[in-house]
Amino acid sequence: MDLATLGGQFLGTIPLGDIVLYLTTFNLFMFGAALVFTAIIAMSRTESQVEAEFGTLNEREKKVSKDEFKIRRFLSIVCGLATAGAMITGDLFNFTLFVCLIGIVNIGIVAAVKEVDVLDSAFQYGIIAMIATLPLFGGAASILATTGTISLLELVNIPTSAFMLFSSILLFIGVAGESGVAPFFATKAEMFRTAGSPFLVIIHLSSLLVIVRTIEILLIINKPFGV
Amino acid sequence: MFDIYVCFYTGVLLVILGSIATAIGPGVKDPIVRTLNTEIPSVGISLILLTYNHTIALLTFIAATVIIMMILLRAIVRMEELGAEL
Amino acid sequence: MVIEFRIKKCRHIITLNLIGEKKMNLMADILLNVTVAFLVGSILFGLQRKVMARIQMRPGPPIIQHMLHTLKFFIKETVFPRTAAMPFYVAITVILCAIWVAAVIIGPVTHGPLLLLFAIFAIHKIVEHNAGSSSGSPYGKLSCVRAVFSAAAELPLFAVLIIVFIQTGTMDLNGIIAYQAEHGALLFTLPLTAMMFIALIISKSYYYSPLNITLARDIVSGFETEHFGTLRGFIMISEAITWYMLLWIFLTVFLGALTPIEYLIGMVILTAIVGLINAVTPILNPNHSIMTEVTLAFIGIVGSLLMIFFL
Amino acid sequence: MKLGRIWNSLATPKNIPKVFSIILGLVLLAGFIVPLTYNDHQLYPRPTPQLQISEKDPLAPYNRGGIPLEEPGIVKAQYPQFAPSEGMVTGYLSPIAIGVSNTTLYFGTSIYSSPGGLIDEILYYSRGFDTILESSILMMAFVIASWVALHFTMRRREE
Amino acid sequence: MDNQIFYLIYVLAFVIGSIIGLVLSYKKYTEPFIRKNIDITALAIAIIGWLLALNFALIPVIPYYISITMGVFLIAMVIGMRPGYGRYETVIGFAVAGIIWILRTVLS
Amino acid sequence: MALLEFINITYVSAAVVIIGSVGIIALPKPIDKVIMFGLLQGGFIGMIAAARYLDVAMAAAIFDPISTVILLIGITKLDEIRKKKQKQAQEEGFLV
Amino acid sequence: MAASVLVPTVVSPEVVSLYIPAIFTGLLVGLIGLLAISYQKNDLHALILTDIVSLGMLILVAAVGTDLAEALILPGLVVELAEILAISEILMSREMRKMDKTVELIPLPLSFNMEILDTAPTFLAIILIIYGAFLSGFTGGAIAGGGILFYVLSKMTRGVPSNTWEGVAGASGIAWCLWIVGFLIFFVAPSYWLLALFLAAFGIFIKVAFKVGLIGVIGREEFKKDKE
Repeated sequence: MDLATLGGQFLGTIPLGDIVLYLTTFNLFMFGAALVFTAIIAMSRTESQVEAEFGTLNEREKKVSKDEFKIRRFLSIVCGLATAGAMITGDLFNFTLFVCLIGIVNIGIVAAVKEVDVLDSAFQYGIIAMIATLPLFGGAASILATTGTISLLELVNIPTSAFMLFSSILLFIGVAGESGVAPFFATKAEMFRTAGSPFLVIIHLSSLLVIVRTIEILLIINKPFGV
Repeated sequence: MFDIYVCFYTGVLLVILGSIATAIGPGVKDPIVRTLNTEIPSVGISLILLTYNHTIALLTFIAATVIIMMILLRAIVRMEELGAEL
Repeated sequence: MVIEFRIKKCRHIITLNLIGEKKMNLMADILLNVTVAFLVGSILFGLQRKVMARIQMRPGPPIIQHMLHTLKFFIKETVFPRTAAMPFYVAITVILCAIWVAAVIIGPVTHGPLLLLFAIFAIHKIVEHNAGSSSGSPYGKLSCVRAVFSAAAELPLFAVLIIVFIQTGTMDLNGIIAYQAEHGALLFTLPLTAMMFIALIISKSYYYSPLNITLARDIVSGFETEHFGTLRGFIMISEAITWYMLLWIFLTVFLGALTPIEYLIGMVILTAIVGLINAVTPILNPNHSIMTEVTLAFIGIVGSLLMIFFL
Repeated sequence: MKLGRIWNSLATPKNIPKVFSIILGLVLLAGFIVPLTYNDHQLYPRPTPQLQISEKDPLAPYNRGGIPLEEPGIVKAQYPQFAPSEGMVTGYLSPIAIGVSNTTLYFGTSIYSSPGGLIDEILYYSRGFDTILESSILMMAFVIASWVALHFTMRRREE
Repeated sequence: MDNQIFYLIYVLAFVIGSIIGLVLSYKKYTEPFIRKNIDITALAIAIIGWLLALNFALIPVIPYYISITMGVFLIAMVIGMRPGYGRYETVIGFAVAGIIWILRTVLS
Repeated sequence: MALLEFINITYVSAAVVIIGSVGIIALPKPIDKVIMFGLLQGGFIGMIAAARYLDVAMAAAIFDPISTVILLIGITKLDEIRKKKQKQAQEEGFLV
Repeated sequence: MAASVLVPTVVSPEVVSLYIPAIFTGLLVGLIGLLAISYQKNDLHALILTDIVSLGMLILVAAVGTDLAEALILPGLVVELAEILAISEILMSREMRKMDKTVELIPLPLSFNMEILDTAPTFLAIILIIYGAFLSGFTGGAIAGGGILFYVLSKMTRGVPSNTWEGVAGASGIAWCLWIVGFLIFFVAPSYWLLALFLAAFGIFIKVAFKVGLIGVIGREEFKKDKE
C-alpha cells in the first residue's frame, strides 16, 4: 500500500529533520481550505446579536468588546494555522501536538466570553481535552514502541499487529476528545451560543478537518489489506 | 548497588497506591486532601522516570509538579473563598 | 437539413478541440458537468416537492419551481444585515459554491479519491455553520448550533468511507467502479452501509427532512434566513449541486459504472424515495435526530463489519 | 421514552466528561487483553540504565560520544539524509559544562541540559518542529490563562 | 463528452419547455385546477413529445438527438403546466408512446 | 547475614518512600499529611542519590521545601477561610 | 569507552522486560483516574483527577525507554501543565460569574507569619534561578520559573500593576521570537548550528521562566493581601 491509494496523487515532501511533511491532493486541499478560512477570519468583523428584551419594547445588542475581539482573533488565527499544519504533517507525534494545540486554543477562544453557560461548557470541554491527552500521547507512544517509528511514511510499510490496532483506537479516541466530535459534541455545541461568529467557525472547522485527517492516518496505520 | 527493579516496582506501587488513594482514599471529599494525595503518584512517576534514566525529564517533572500543585491550590483556595458549591 | 449540417460542423469543431487541446477539454468538461449538476439537481428538488405534495393530496408546485426560485433570487435586490460579520458573510456563499464545483471536478469529471469528496462534506458542514452564525440573526444562530450538533451526522459518512475501503481496498473512484464491475454492485454486498448513506442523504435533503435539523422549518430557513438576493441565489445553486453530487456518489459507490440515463433514473428514484420519507415522517427534535443518525450508524457499522468478516 | 431520555442526557455538558471517561476506560480495559509487542529496534536507543554511571562516566547518562565541534556523536535518527550536521549538537559541550565535567562525576544531567547534548539534538534539531509546537502550546495556555486572570479573576473590585 | 453535451441540451430543453408550458398554461387557465376534463392540445403535444423521445428510431430522417430534444421539450411543456393541469395528458402520452415502443422492440 | 544486605540506600529509601505514602494516605489532617510528605520526599531524594545523579537530587532537594511551604500556606489559608465561614454560619444561626 | 556503552544497536533487555509492567501500570492508573472522574460530582475534583490521568500518559510514553521517548515526555508535561493552568482559570472565572455580587470581594488576610517565609525565599530563589540559567531549555526554564514563582509568592510587597505584567509577557514573547529564529537557522544554515543552539536554548529558557514566574504574580494576589 502507499499513500496515493488514500489521498490521490503524491505531490512531494517537505523534510524538517526527522519530521517530514508530505503532500497529496487530499492533504493539499485540506491545507488550502484551512488557510483560506484562516485568512478570511483574520480580516472579518464579528457579528452582533440583537435580541428583543422581554417585557419592554427595547432591544439589546450583544457585541464582542474590543479587547475580547483581539485575543479571540489572535487565538483563531493560531488555531487555523495549527489546523493547516495538522493537515500536512507526516509524523504521528507532530500530529498529536497539533491536535493538542488546537484543543487548547479552542478552549481559549470561548474562555474569553462572559456567559456562565458558555464558560461551563468550555470548562467541561477542557476537562475532556485533558483526559484525552492520555489516549492521544499514549496511542502515539504505543505505536512508537511496537513499530520503532512514528513517521507515517514508514508506518505505511509496516504490517499491522493487534497492538497497533489498539493503539490507533486510542489515538482516535484522543482526537475525538480533543476535537469534540460525536458523541462528545454537546460540550462544544453549547459554546456556539455566544456571539463572535468568525472565531467560532474555526473551532468547528478545526475539529472536522482534524477528524477527516485522523481517518486517513488510521487507515495508514491499520492497512486493512496488509502491505 | 542501585537496583533498577526495586526502584521501578516501588514506583509502580506508589503510582497505583497513590492513584487509588486519590480516587477513593479516606477524606478525599476535601479537595486539599485529594491534591495532597496526587503527590504520591507523582513521586511514583518520578521513580519510574529515574529507572529509565530519563533524568532531564525527571528534573522538568519535579519543577512542573510544584507548579501544578501551586495552580491547583490556588484554585482550591479561591473556590473555598467564593463559597462555591460546585 | 441545414440544422443537422451545422450541428455536425459544431461537433466536428468540438471533437477537434478534444483531440487538440486537453486543457480546453477539461475546462469544457467541468463547465458542462457543473451546468448539468445544477440543472438536474434543481429539477430533482422540484420533483421531490412534487412527490411530497402528491402524497399530501395537494397539487404541488411545478417541477421547475426550485430552479425558478433560484433564478428569481438573481434579479432581486441584495441587502446586507447591519449585524453581519462582514467579509465573512459574503465569502461564505462563494466558498460554498467553490467547494461544490470542486466536488463536481473530483467526482464526475476526474474520478478522484473518495476521501477528498468526504473532506468536501466536512467543509460543507462548516459553511452551513458559518452561514448561520455570520448574519447575527437568532434563527441563523440556532441553525449554526444545530450544525455543530449534527457534526455527529458525519459519523456515518466516515463509517461508509472506511467500510467501502475495507471491502474494495481502494479510495479511488475508478478503483471502486472497477471492483464493482468484477464483483457485482456494493449495494448488495454492503446493504447496511448503503442504508447509512441513505440516512445521510435524507439528512441533507432540502424540504422537510426529518433529519435535516439545520434547515428545519421551525427556525425559518435555518442558516439561509438572512441571505438575500444574489447571495441566496448562489447558496441555492450550490444546494442543487450538492443534491446531485450526493446522489451521484451514492450511485457510483454502490452501483458502479452507469450510463447517464441510468444515473438519471437512479436519481429520480432516490429523490422520489426521499420525498416519500420526508412527506410521511415528522421533523425530529435536534437531539433525537442526531442520536437517530448515530444509532443508525452504529447498527450500520457493526452490521457491515460483521458481514464483511463473517460472510 | 427511555431512549429519548438517554439521548437528552448525552446533550448535557456536565455529563460529557463522565461519558467520555467511561468509554475511554472500557477501551483501556481492552489494553490488558491485547498482546503487547515491543520492537527493540528503536530510534535513538539508549544504553542500559545505570550502565554509564557505573562506568564512572562524568557525562552519564547522556554521553553519546563524539568530539565537541569536530566529530559528531552517534545518533540513530529516522532520516539522517535530511539532517546534515546530525550528531554535532550531541558532541558539543559549553565551556562551563566542560569545567563541571572535569570537576565531578555526578553532574551529567545538568551538563546535558545546558546548551548542547542529546536532548537538544532531538528537541531542536531532528525534531525541532515538535518543540515549536509544544512551546506554542505552553504559550497559548499562558496567553489564555493570563488574559482570563487579568480581565476576570484579578479585577474583582472594579466590576 | 459528446454524449454529455447532448444530455445538457436535453436538460436545457426540459427546463425551457417547462417554463414555456407554465407561462402558456397560466395564460390559458385563469383558475386553479378544478375541471377534470382533458385538454386536447396538451394531449396532442404530450403524445407527440413522448413519441419523439422514445421512438426516435422510427424517424430516421432526423438525427436522434434532435428528435429527443424536441420530444423532451414537448414533454416538458405538458409536465410543466400549472399545478394540477397536464397530468392525465402526460400519462396518456407516456402510455401511447410506451405501447408503441414495446410493440416496436418486441416485433423487431 | 541476609538481613543486612537489605540495609543499603536503595532499599532504605524505598521503605521510607512507602512509609511516607502510607502515612499521607492514612493520616486525616492535612498538616500531618504535609509532614509525611516530607518523609516521602526524603525517601525519593535518597533514591535519586542511590542512582548517583547528584544534580537531580540537588534540584529535588531544593524543590522539596518549596512545595512544603506552598502546601503550608495553602492549608493555613484554607483553614482560616473555613473557620471564618463556620463563625459566620454560627452567627447567622443565632440570629435565626 | 566502548561504543556499545555509548549507543547500543538495540534497546537493552532490561527496558524490554520492564515494558509490559510499565504499560499495565499506565493503563491501570489511567483507568483508576477515569473511573474516579466518572463518578465524581464536583468540577474541582474532576480537575484534580485529570492530573492523575495525565500521569498515566507519562508512564505510557516513558515506557518506550529511548532518548526519543524522553524527548516526547517533555511536550506531554508541558501540555499537562498548560492545560491545567488554563482550565483552572476558566473554572474560577466561571464560578465568580455564577456567584456574582454575593461573594465577599476582598479575600481574607493571611494572619500568620512563618519564619521560613522571611529567610528562605531569596536564597532558594537565587539558587534555582542560577541553576536554571545553567541548564537552559525547558528544564532550566521550569526550574528558574519555579524559583521566581516561589520568590514572588513569599515576598511581602503586593499590588501588581498590569503594565508590569504585560511588560514581562512581552519580554517572553521576544524570547520566543529569538527561539524561532534559532530554529530556522538550524535548517537554513546548518553551519551556524552553535549560534542556533544557543538562541534556541536560551530563548526557550527565558520564555518558560518568565511565563512560570507570571503564575507567581497571580498567586501573590491571592496569598498576600494583608501586607499593604
